[in-house]
Amino acid sequence: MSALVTDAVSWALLASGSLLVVVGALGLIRMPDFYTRMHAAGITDTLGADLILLGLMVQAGFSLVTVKLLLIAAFLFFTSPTSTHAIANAALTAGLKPRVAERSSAGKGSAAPEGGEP
Amino acid sequence: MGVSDILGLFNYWMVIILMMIGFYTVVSRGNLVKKIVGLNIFQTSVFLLYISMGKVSGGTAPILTGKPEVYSNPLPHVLILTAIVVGVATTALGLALVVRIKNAYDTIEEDEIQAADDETEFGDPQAAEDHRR
Amino acid sequence: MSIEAIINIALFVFLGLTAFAILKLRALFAVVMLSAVFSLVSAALLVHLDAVDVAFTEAAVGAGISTVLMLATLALTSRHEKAPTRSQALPLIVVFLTGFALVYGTLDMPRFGDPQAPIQVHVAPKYIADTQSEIGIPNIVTAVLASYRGFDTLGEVTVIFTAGIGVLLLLAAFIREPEGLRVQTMDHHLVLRVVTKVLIGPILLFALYVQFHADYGPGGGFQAGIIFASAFIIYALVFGLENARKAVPGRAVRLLVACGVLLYGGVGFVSFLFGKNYLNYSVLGADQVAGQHLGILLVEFGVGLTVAAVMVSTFYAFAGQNPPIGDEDW
Amino acid sequence: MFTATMAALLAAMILALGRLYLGPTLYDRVLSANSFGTKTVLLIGVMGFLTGRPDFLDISLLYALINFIGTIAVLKFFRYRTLGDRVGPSGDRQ
Repeated sequence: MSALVTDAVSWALLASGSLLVVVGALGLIRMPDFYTRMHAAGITDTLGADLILLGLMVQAGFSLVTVKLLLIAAFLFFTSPTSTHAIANAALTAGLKPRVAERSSAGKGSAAPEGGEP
Repeated sequence: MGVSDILGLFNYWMVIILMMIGFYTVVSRGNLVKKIVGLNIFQTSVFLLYISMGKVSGGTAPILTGKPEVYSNPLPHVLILTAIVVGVATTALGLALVVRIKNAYDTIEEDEIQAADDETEFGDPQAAEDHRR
Repeated sequence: MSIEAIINIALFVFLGLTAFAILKLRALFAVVMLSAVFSLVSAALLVHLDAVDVAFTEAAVGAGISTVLMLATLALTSRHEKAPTRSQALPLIVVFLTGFALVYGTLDMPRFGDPQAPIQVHVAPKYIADTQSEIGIPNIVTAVLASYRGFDTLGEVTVIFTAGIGVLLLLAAFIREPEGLRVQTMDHHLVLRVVTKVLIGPILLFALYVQFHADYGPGGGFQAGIIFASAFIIYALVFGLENARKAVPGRAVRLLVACGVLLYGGVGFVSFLFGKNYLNYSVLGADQVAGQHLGILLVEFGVGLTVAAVMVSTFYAFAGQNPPIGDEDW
Repeated sequence: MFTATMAALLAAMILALGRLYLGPTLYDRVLSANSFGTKTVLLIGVMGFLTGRPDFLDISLLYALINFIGTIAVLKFFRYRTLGDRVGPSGDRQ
């Protein structure tokens, strides 16, 4: 019985984590400009990764494997938002403008990426 | 040739494709950094060839578990493990050479380096062209 | 088709796509990013093919050091590749001919995973069967690396040592200090500084774990050395090269490059003195297994020392090159 | 279930790879390379469970720790055009 419960819990966690990861990746490819893409990839990646790792932890039970998974989750929890923050900061200081709706910005064409590569 | 043959040789074919992409990058691109990246692709394909050959189907990693198991061949692992670190050390050496070439020639494109060499040796590119004929 | 076969195919296709993208793109920065991804995928593939020790090494190299070195080179040279001027036909023909010859050659090869393939029936069964009784450690790869084929590994360490000296000779003598440049570190990045400070401790601890746990799990001197170096490199990146040089002076690192090789060679020499063959560790302890344990520990430590020192001094040499990239190359 | 997670991760990886190839700005490339790294961490973890020998998480742990270095190096490179300390007058982009 309890095996069934742990399986159900871990499957639910894995499924929601996988869903988030896929949705984030879709956002990464479909969103219109850099900042929205970062929004899609950065946030869902952190939560999705931790959910998947949590699902694996439930599956592993109490063992060294769980400790390692916990460490991975902890490090991802710190480094992933930090890198996203650092990338956003770098893009902003380099002068990459977020794309905004037409009516709120007087000057059109602000979507042109300045820091872009030829 | 059946499906099992194709699956059984798929790894080797992919290794060859990777190897050829790396090879083509090295011979056709003039940029020295790109050449080194191509060389790294070539190198990785060789690593994968060795490791693919060492894999036993149904096997597991060669770390003894105490239970009777089938283990994959540890020997290619040893060779490739050291090769990777040697590879990064030699890549560093190659990159250092690229940096020095940039200092000396102010370019890292093969054609321009060749042209600069011709100019110092023969005076002008046309003379070098004649000399080669 | 089993799930294993599907993962295998998927990862190989990823590798192919990445390699093709590297060939096509001319922005060298994108090429460097793609080569980092290439190495990530190949590490996943190596885990899948049971080569966990190799995957560990590839992971340690690909995630940090090689990207950093490539970027350092781009910072000193150029960021764009010029369009090819020559005809591409001849290289293409050569590549296709070679490729077809190699594919023809594979048709006679034993099929993937065949347990009766020649490679599986010669030396490997002996190593797998005897490691437990002769060396007494579970990780066969470490046993073969450090003990059975210790000579090979000594050779590899010497190659790394030589490559490190080569880099230093090429670059260290040419550090130029032009006037009018100002010191710039990532001082304003508070988040980055704090997170880096938190991370460096665990990275060093993990490197020690990898170094000394190699008898029981994947790991060893090669991997640990690179992880150690990564910790120092991340410090130098965020807190500045000057501060890193204060913490780990360049002279000390250069000394350690030689010390590692010396330790490895010295262990072999000690077994000489006991009247055994070079690098036969059995005489180092009370019995064979204890001697092997001690020998492997010392040798792996020597490897780790050399690898870490070579990587750190290589990074110092690259990052210490001063002329920043010119505007026309940016 | 591990199979489904694996499929999701592989799909996400190919999408990230697409963004890495397409660009268009270099920050997009850094972002997708970083996201690709996270997915590889998960892939290696799930792969261990799939093959029933999950004691090789050390590799994932290693990625989780040092995937960060690449990102920092890239950002430093773009901000200061060097990985060392000194920045020339032309390299100051603030």
